[in-house]
Amino acid sequence: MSKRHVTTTIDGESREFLCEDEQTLLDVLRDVLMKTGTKEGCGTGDCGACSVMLDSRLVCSCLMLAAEAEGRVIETVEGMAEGDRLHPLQQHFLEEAALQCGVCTPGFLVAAQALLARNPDPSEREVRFWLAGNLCRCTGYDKIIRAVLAAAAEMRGADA
Amino acid sequence: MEYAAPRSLDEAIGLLSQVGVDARPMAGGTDLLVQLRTGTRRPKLLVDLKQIPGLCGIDCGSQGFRIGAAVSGAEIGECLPLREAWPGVVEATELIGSTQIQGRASLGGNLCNASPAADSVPALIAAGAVCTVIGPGGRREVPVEEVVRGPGETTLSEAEIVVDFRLPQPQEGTGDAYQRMIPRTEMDIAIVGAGVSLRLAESGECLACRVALGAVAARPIRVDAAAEALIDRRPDAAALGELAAQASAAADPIDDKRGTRAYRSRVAGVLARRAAEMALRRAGPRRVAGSPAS
Amino acid sequence: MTQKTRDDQTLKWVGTRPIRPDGVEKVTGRARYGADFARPDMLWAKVLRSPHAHARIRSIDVREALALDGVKAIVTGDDLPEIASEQAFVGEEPTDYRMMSQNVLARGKVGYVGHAIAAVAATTSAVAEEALGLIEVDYEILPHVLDAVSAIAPDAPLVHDDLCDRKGEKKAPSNIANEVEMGHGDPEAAFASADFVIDRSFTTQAVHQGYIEPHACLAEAGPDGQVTIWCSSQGQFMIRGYTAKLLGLDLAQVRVVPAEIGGGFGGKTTVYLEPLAVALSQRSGRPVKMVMSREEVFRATGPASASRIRVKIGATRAGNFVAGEAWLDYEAGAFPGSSVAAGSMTIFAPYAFEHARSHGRDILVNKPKSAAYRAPGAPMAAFAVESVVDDLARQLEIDPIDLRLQNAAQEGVQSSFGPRYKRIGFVETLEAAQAHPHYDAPLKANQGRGVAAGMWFNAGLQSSAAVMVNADGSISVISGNPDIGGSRASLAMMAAEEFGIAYEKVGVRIGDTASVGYNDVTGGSRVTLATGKMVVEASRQVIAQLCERAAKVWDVDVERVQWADGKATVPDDDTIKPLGLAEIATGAGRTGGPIQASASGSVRGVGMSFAVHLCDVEVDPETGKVDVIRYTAFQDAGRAIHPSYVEGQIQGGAVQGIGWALNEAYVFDESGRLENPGFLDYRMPVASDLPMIDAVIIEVANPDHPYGVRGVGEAPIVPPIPAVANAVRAATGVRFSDLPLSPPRVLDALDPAS
Amino acid sequence: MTRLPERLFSLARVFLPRSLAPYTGGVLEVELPGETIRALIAGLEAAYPGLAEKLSGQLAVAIDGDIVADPYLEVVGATSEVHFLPPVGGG
Repeated sequence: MSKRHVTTTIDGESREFLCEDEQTLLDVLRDVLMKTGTKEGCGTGDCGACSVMLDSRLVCSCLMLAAEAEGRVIETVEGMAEGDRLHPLQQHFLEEAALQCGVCTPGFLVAAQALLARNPDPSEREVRFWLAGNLCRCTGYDKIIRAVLAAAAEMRGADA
Repeated sequence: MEYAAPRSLDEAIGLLSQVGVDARPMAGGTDLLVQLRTGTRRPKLLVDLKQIPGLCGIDCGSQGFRIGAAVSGAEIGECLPLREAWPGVVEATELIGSTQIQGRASLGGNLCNASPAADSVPALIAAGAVCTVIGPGGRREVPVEEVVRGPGETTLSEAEIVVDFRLPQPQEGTGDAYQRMIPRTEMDIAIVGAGVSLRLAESGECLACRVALGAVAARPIRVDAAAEALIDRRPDAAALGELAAQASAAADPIDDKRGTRAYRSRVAGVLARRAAEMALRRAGPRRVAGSPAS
Repeated sequence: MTQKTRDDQTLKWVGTRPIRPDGVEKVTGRARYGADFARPDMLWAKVLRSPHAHARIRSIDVREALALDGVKAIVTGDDLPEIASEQAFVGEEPTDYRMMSQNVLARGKVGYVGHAIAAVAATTSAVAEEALGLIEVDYEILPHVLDAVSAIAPDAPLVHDDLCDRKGEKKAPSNIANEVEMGHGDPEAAFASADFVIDRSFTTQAVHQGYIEPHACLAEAGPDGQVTIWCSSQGQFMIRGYTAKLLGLDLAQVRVVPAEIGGGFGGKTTVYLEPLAVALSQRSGRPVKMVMSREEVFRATGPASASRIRVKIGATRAGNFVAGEAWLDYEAGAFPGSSVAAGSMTIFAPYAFEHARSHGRDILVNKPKSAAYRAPGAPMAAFAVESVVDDLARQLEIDPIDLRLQNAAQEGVQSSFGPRYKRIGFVETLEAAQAHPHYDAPLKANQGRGVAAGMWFNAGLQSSAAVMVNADGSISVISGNPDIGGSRASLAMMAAEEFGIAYEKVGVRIGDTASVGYNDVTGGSRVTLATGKMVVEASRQVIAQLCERAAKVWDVDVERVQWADGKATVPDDDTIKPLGLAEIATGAGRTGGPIQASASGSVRGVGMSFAVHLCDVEVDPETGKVDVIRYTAFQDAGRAIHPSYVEGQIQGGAVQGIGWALNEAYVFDESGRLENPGFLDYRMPVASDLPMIDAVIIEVANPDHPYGVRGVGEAPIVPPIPAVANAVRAATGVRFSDLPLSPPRVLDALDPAS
Repeated sequence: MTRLPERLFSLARVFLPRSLAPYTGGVLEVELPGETIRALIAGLEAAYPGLAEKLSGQLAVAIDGDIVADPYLEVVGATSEVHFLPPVGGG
């Protein structure tokens, strides 16, 4: 069977790719488009390392076929910074030492960005439950939660 | 495996009929793609239902609610009128997986995946939800509790699709709730789930009650004996105790990696009681429109 | 929160919290991990794994698989060289190269469900997967044994019929692969003089390290025999050494390029895929990429051992520990080498015993070969001993921290594993916990507080580092240890401190095996400590050279030159203008050429780190669910170079321990098949399960390190299990002796009648 | 007159792993002359033939409380306490 042609927008660029029908969006991002910033931790939607935004909705790219991306807008961690300027979440992850090995970080950043877009002033509890689908084995989450709360505060300040 | 994204119900049913057992309808795909990866299902054709207008969107009317079977949990959670009317259903739906899963997972998929532990199903059964099923043989209305036959198996015929779910506008004095037991706070499959919907009279007497349990039998079950412990009574501690005992007695679970038979039976009663208590708080004293659900 | 015990006004960087050098790459998705590499014309390889726990392989027929379009090479056990028995040192878990080779690819017999049997390289991963289904393996199924108790029964099936011990000696056939015994005095006699003796047994289940990044590698074997491997691991030199050994290659033929590592916790201190990828690349002539699925990670890579531990402690009425004795049985898995020796060493280590003895046994079962996991062997031992200490405190009606203080190990005390302690900070750590507001905070109904202690060694081992002065005065440091949790930052800070320059002027790179001297693995809490020591040493050599160059420029005696604040000066002559690093570097060509130094050594002077944790839980009496509601972890870090990453180690270790205590466990069915090989049912803690983890750093300097560092990575996983269990005991009145403290187990214990 | 090195009169106290008791007739503590671990092992071998090979599997020693991996040539102080230990690595 010949491959499927998909037209989509990824991190602000229109992208076309060829894929097999059974390939997930994650497979295509990493192995076809070589956008390896999005990580695979489990392939079954249990770790959140592959989190991306699909038409402004947070999803696991491992639980979505690449074919479903036709005509959709996808945002990954690779599009978060504006040129050299890090997103406040990225900056606070660094300042709070919210990453150790860093492999879960792309997923956490995308998920946290989705949270702050929806709720600019989340409580600690809201952050914890929103991010429950992102596993981190290094940090015990403490510094991640602090980084998200600090970024939220900064972003609220910037908006004011 | 091939993927198809039909734009109409007719087209979808046509594809499903044509390919037969090797075709599989897909809504959010959050269970199905895992099954593909682990090899537990190997369909030749995946029929994506999310492009079909009839399976999308939520309609809120004076007669009640129509929830498209492919609507994501996140959209359901954002529908304030639905949350106001049926907080238990919405909360149960929101318990399906992570925020990421919520971006995709649907009521149709949660039901038709036919897991005994599906979170939304006991809540929907308790709320009296009915689904619209359309297939080559036409259209029929099926109460949610009649859809699941056993683990991974439904009563739907070949090429039949669950199109939407219908819930009435709740009558005055109605409250519903869903409680589940998982070892963590998130990301687990329910060891036990309990949905309760009930209606109180002005006097405080319970006029109607439906209780449903998940993960304690081969499929989600409605437990009328537990409901009857409250109906036509004041829902006092004794009545709630009876409800719990009946729920435990009705449970017929298995031992597995997630929990033991004894544990599930016992906790089924605890959760049914807790769900009933929450439903009671929501039902009365009469809620003021717009007040936040507890 | 940091409690400084030393006041060092002169330090500019040590103790501060700069942003890690590799940070931007890691928050933008640009950092490359094990699975992020690709080469033109690359093949994908997959592994066929045993469906049986124990079986003889009669034959493997790969003909049909090889004939499949797109399949380029297949290897089975027959294709790897036969390896002589020779001891290998794998993290905490001593093993043998012959066994390691058999674990990488089965020969003749499979020992567990998931054991690798063959590997296929094909043009796509889908074709490789399809080819696995075409390989025919003829098995003779053998009876299997799944737990330590059955394994040592007289009629137990033998996991190895040709068991060799570590020195390659033939032993009488049994599943006991090794025995250790240590201690001093005569506990048996001493128990008679105790007023109270508690004797209790505990069990724990196998748990996985749970790193988020699955094992992955890319290997390319050239026609000239040169091999390059890109992979993530806890040591590029370890990967090179083991791969070369298992394939019969010269070390110089193999270059391993370290990827960023997505977590290891001890689990990436051995090889699984790399020898297979190289063998497939040699056969196909093309680069070969391999990535494990999460299911494969659970089924086939090392968990920490399941254990059975009996602990007996005798104390006087006044609360003095008289004697302690412990019996530890750890499941090694299908090959020898559990962490039982370390468990036996650490079990009584926090306390001063006149009479102490521990007996450890390494027991073979038909499960995956166990691997090192953060403070290997110690957490389960601590669960046992700290539970008993907690019970003693209750029985004696002594505050549990007072009881520990009364018996705490300190400088000069003979440890239960042999040597006398040098300066350690256990007493200070206990005192900090006792003084903390958490210790006296009120509790509500169904809540309880637990306290527990633990210790872990630091490993010194072998380290190398190179330090180079660049023409613009910036400094490049090359380390040979993968940065698993911020060690680039701590190495850069120590170098900046030595040179007296800005932290940002120091670049740290992790070198491949051809660009820096040999380093043992990133493990044993050793990188900041041991490799840091080499960075300091190399920096000091470079500074000596800088002073010499300045002396040449000035034409003064080098003895008169001093280095301070990034400049060479002549303190006794203020007419000589100081020369900055950049000035000396720019003119280096004139004064003798490039300025650089490297340092290598077997690092001595390692410290030990002690930790004390306070845990509050709330138990739901109707469901048995335990929630951790407050947690404070105290640890002696010697000196926290970068306190944020020290806190991070403490917090992460605490949470891994909490997961181990509450829900994590391998669940096997009767056939030996793991029933929960995924994150869904393995149940590691998620963000909403936890409170903030308050980390309190105590600094009792390690006198043998230039900055007083003690390795901190591992000790924090030692106390959490007993801290949780003691808190549950306080909340419920029930002493739990078996892990995990899952809701069904807890509810059953609270009300067994139901 | 040549002064004898002080070392000739001093002995290291060597503690053996309990598992080696069968090879030493139950002796677990030995006082021996020797400036390095190698010399101590040679002394042990002389007293208990076969013991050197047993000790080669012990990869670590503690010399006065300082744990050293692969210590064969490590220098032993005049009155050092030397413990043979199982190897300690870590995760």
